[in-house]
Amino acid sequence: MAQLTYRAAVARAIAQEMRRDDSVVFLGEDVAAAGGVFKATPGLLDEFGAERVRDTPISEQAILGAAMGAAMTGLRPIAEIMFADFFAVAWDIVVNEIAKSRYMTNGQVSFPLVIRSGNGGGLRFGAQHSQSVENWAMAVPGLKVIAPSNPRDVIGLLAAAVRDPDPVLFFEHKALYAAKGEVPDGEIVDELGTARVLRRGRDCTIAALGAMVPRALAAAGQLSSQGIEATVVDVRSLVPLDTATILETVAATGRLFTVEENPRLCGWGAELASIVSEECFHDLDGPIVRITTPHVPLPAADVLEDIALPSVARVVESVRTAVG
Amino acid sequence: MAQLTYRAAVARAIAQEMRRDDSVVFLGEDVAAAGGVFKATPGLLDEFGAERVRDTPISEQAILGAAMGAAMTGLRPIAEIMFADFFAVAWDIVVNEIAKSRYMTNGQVSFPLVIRSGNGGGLRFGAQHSQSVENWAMAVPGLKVIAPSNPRDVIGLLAAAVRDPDPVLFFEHKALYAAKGEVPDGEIVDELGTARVLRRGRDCTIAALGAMVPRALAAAGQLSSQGIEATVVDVRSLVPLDTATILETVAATGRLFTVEENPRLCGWGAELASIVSEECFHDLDGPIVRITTPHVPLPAADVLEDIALPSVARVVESVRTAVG
Amino acid sequence: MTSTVPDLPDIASETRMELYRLQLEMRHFEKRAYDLFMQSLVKGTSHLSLGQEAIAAAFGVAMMPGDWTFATYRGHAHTLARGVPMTAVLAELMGRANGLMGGKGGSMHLTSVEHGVMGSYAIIGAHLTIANGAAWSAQYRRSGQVAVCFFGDGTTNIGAFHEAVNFAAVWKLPVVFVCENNLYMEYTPIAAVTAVDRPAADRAAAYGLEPVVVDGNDADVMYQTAVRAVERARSGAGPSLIEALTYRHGGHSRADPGKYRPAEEIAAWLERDPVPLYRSRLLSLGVPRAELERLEQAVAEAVDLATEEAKAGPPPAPELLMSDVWADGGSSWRN
Amino acid sequence: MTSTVPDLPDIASETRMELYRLQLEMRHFEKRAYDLFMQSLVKGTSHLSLGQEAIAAAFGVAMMPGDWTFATYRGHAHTLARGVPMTAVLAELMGRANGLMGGKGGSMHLTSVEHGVMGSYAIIGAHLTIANGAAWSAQYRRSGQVAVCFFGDGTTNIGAFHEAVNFAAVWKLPVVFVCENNLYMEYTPIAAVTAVDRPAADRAAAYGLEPVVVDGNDADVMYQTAVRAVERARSGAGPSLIEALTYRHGGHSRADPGKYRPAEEIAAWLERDPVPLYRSRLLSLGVPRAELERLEQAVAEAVDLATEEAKAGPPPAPELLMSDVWADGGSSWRN
Ligand SMILES: Cc1ncc(C[n+]2csc(CCOP(=O)(O)OP(=O)(O)O)c2C)c(N)n1
Ligand SMILES: Cc1ncc(C[n+]2csc(CCOP(=O)(O)OP(=O)(O)O)c2C)c(N)n1
Ligand SMILES: [Mg+2]
Ligand SMILES: [Mg+2]
Repeated sequence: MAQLTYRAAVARAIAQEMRRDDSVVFLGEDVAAAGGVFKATPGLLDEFGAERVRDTPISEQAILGAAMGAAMTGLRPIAEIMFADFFAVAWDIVVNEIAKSRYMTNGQVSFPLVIRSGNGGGLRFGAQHSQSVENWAMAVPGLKVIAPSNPRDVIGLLAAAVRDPDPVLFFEHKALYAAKGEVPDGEIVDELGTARVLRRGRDCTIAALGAMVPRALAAAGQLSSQGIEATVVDVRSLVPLDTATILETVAATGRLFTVEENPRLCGWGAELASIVSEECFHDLDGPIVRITTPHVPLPAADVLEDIALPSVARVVESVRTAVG
Repeated sequence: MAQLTYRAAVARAIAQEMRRDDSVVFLGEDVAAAGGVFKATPGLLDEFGAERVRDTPISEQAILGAAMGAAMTGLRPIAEIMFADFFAVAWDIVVNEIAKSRYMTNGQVSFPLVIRSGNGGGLRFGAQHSQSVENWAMAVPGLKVIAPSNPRDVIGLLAAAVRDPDPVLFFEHKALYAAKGEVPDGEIVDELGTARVLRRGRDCTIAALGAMVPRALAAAGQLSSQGIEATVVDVRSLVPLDTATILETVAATGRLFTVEENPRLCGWGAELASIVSEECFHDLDGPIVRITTPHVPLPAADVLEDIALPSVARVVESVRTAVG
Repeated sequence: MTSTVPDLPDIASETRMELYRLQLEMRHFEKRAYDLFMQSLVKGTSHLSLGQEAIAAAFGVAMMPGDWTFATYRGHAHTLARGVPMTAVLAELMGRANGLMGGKGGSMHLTSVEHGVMGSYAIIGAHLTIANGAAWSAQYRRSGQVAVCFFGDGTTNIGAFHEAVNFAAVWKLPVVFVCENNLYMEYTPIAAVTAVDRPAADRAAAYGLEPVVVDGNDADVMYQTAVRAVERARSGAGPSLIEALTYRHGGHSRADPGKYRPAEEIAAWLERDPVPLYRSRLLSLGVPRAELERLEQAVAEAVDLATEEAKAGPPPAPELLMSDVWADGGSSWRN
Repeated sequence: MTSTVPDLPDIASETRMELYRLQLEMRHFEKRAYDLFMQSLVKGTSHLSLGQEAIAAAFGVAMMPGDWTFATYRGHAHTLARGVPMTAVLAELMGRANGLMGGKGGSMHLTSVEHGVMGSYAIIGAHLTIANGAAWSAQYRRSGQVAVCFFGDGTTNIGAFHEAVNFAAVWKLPVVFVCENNLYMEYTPIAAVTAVDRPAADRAAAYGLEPVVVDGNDADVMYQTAVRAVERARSGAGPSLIEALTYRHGGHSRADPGKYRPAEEIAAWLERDPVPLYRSRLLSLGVPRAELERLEQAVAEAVDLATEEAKAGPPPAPELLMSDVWADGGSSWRN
């Protein structure tokens, strides 16, 4: 057991998988010699060499196309898209090619690849470097979508993603890179498609993702001291979605709150709300409440960004108003 | 009053606006000399000349970038993205630049531009030429999103989009291009952000978009003969969303069904369901049911595509099971 | 256009016969596809290679088993070139269960991994980057495989083209980029939208590559060009970018009668139709007319047979709709 | 590197003084931005032009009112070059209400339409296509305006670069593309990821353009190059693609100490620091040292004053969060 940062967990996960399997290769901008602009991948070039850990030009389409072509011909590439906002410059490769090609070919080709990316806001980077775009990916059939909230999950879920035979978009949260957590020694492999119940409470379920998980937990702590007991679910995996765990908790509490960093419309919270309102309708004791960033681009100034993203106070307030 | 096809309505709308305003220009691949691959824009080059109606290289980023730059410096461009699936190759320009730049600049720049595109399936074009991607756009703050279901709305809403000071993504449905409808003579200008109630019935609300609107109407007809009276709403405008009209009908009927062509997860149906389940919770008599294409890429074969997209029969069946 | 005099050792006569056979097969196949379209048996859209057969045929012969083809929506010929059975391709066009992909992909996405056909891609540009990935895999595994990627003149103006060719050059990947310059994107002449005369060759230097312009309607020239480029890739010398000049006889796709093209232009290119041109070449090289006629007859019959077999296929089973999104064979996105 | 001997009529002495003044302002400003960063008064990130000032200054002087600048995240200098007040820029970096965009954009998105600064763009490549649009608008309206678009060496490898330059050439747009080749993308040497030596100039021919490589650290050379390109655009002769060789003195962004660069390389380029270089030039041309010192003093004081004014700004009002998504000033997506 050791204290590890979220960013160090990334490098450890990649190293764990590269040691195990020669077909795992890693490419991206500034990831090799420089160890990544978020310093999440130092040491990999030294350990695995320039054939397996490769710096690329600023050519996101070429990066993801290379990952795709390599995956369909026997490798298991991990590609980095530096900031998740940059998925937009290579979205075609992701949604039209990687996501659809197994289906279109009637299963002739496999895409065991991972695209990891720095997602989310809170660092005052402004509208083009702060987006949470996991919902873009969730809306497209053929992509698995993962977003870990802590160092241990980074390792376990990234390892599982690398071993998965399907394409996985792995959303690391930029604001969590410096966060520390306890991580067991030795190999860690988790399971995609599993949510984690972090806390049980009878009054409501709060489902959160990525950097919103610590906020949801903090909110649950405060609510508890005000007499409201919340179940907190770390969704972790948007596709596959662990509906069983989530529906079970909602059936028990009768209330659902989602805490989403993505802008309001058509996020995973909406999907969850729709599933629950269709399938748990009679278990619900009150409206489902989505706590989201408003439907605006993100501002750069700290004071504005802080009121944009769901805060602990906003979660507490929303739950108390609805449940209290 | 004349019978007009949906495709002819496109050309009429553009001509109407170009006659009125010299700053309206039009660009895209094969749109000028050839009149568009869907034959939706013939005659415009002849009438307005090669300075205003321009063929471009296969360079979607350059097309949309040009539209953006022109819009911020005094023109009102209409750009065509031939198939909506191709938005993916220029998604950065749409979501990171066009959608955010007014906000980031604190309102210094305006983007009075329209991007029109052939959206949707049913023509056996396979997974890369059949997608309904209006939900991709809806998920991004800063874009207005329109999808007309008939020739009259094509004219009225496209004219309104051209006159609107904000960027509008205008999703024409490929399977409707040949559809005919009555269209009044003279100038037609409609209003963005308005849904249309096409039929009133006490038992449920069916909300549909684009090519699903005629199907929803046909289903309502069949349901009526089985004693179930449905209100049918043509959503028309996803952003701005006419929640007032929709919520009003759901309050009256107590049941909501959405009929979506996009794949299941995180579509506009999920957004609507979430809004209704949050804001109309106590008006609801039963679960909200989303009728969607399953969360798979679209197959090419006719028999498969036909069972993929929501059909009249599926709508009838879903409503009857839930309400009947 | 470079000379049609081959500057490599002469081509073996069996190789020439195979080049002719493939061109014939493509020619008959594409005409049949067109007819079936007219009978509404092929749905959706389809993009024929009529007039461009020499290019795909040449690479089909020059490539080795294990090499990879990356094609476009205009990919029937390139698929057949690798030995994929006509029945499966026709059936795919017709959306039948016996189609190459069970009807799920359609005309624009022909794929047969077994034959090294790693897909046909319908969104301009993407597959150049994907071909790089396969080439990277070959390079990393030292497998000696080569990826060949076909695309059109219009494709040279999209961003992915630029990213892919630079990337391939920097990584010295074993990939061959083949631009079939048929003078038009869909309906727009390439010259109207391109800053240089030779959309591929005039860009080669931007990636440190040699400009290569060849007569795409001469199967011998194409074959020798293909051999050289494939060999270069296999030897580790890196990518090539080839511009093959050619012409499509019909419109861009089913929907297009191709009326935007001057009659003289069409006439001039029909004069240079690769199939009769190659037939004359073979005759002049002494191949007996009867041998050619036997081959022509055999190919025509094979296409007829394939048509009947394809037509006999049932529609795909409804279960296919929900299959093979994931490697487990299913499509479930939830538990 | 081309000769530093100007081949245009000599530069007027007031012009030279303005070139110097702008470079000084940029130099002092960027150093101050760095200090404020270190004091955590500038949040987020920022990318400085220290060492690259001659390029932005030259265009600032060569451009006319009404011309448009399109800059990158490394855009402080290019913004100041058009006369945007330092206070507003510094305040924007600090996220204050008196910032150029009220704090909503931040360091990477500086925009001042009033000064022709049509935005700073933080995702590589996009703004080349957007600059085309402005140029198209000028061409269509026959306004005589010119768009100038700045970007780095690394940007030449992304798809949008290729699409934009081809598009501009085909449409003969009044746009000037200025590649500031500072030898690195973020931390990776450009040579490691680019198939040609000159990432912009060696690609010019791919768009039918002349290769132009200039000493980006010599403000006179840059100025004359800028005048020529801007004039060419204004006259209707179409776009230019300029590669200006330069070097950034610091790391890529705040987070980067720039350790990946060889000490000798840094030393050699510090020898060629454009600001002292230009000072020597002015002295050798007979400008009195006292005049330069007065100017230097004035600029230093102006930066101090701007810093104080910027710091005095309040934080943005919370209402700004929900404003100006739409032209009506609001952000409502529903009725
Ligand atoms: C990104 C993208 N834009 C537009 C299209 C529509 N489209 C299909 S084929 C084609 C023309 C391609 O021209 P070229 O590369 O010359 O190939 P050819 O069809 O002539 O073989 C276009 C524009 C597309 N499929 N993808
Ligand atoms: C599409 C995209 N990919 C990656 C980045 C991250 N990034 C920001 S600046 C930069 C380097 C750009 O290099 P260059 O064009 O040489 O400009 P310079 O920073 O040297 O001025 C990179 C890779 C980005 N902003 N956008
Ligand atoms: Mg072509
Ligand atoms: Mg650089």
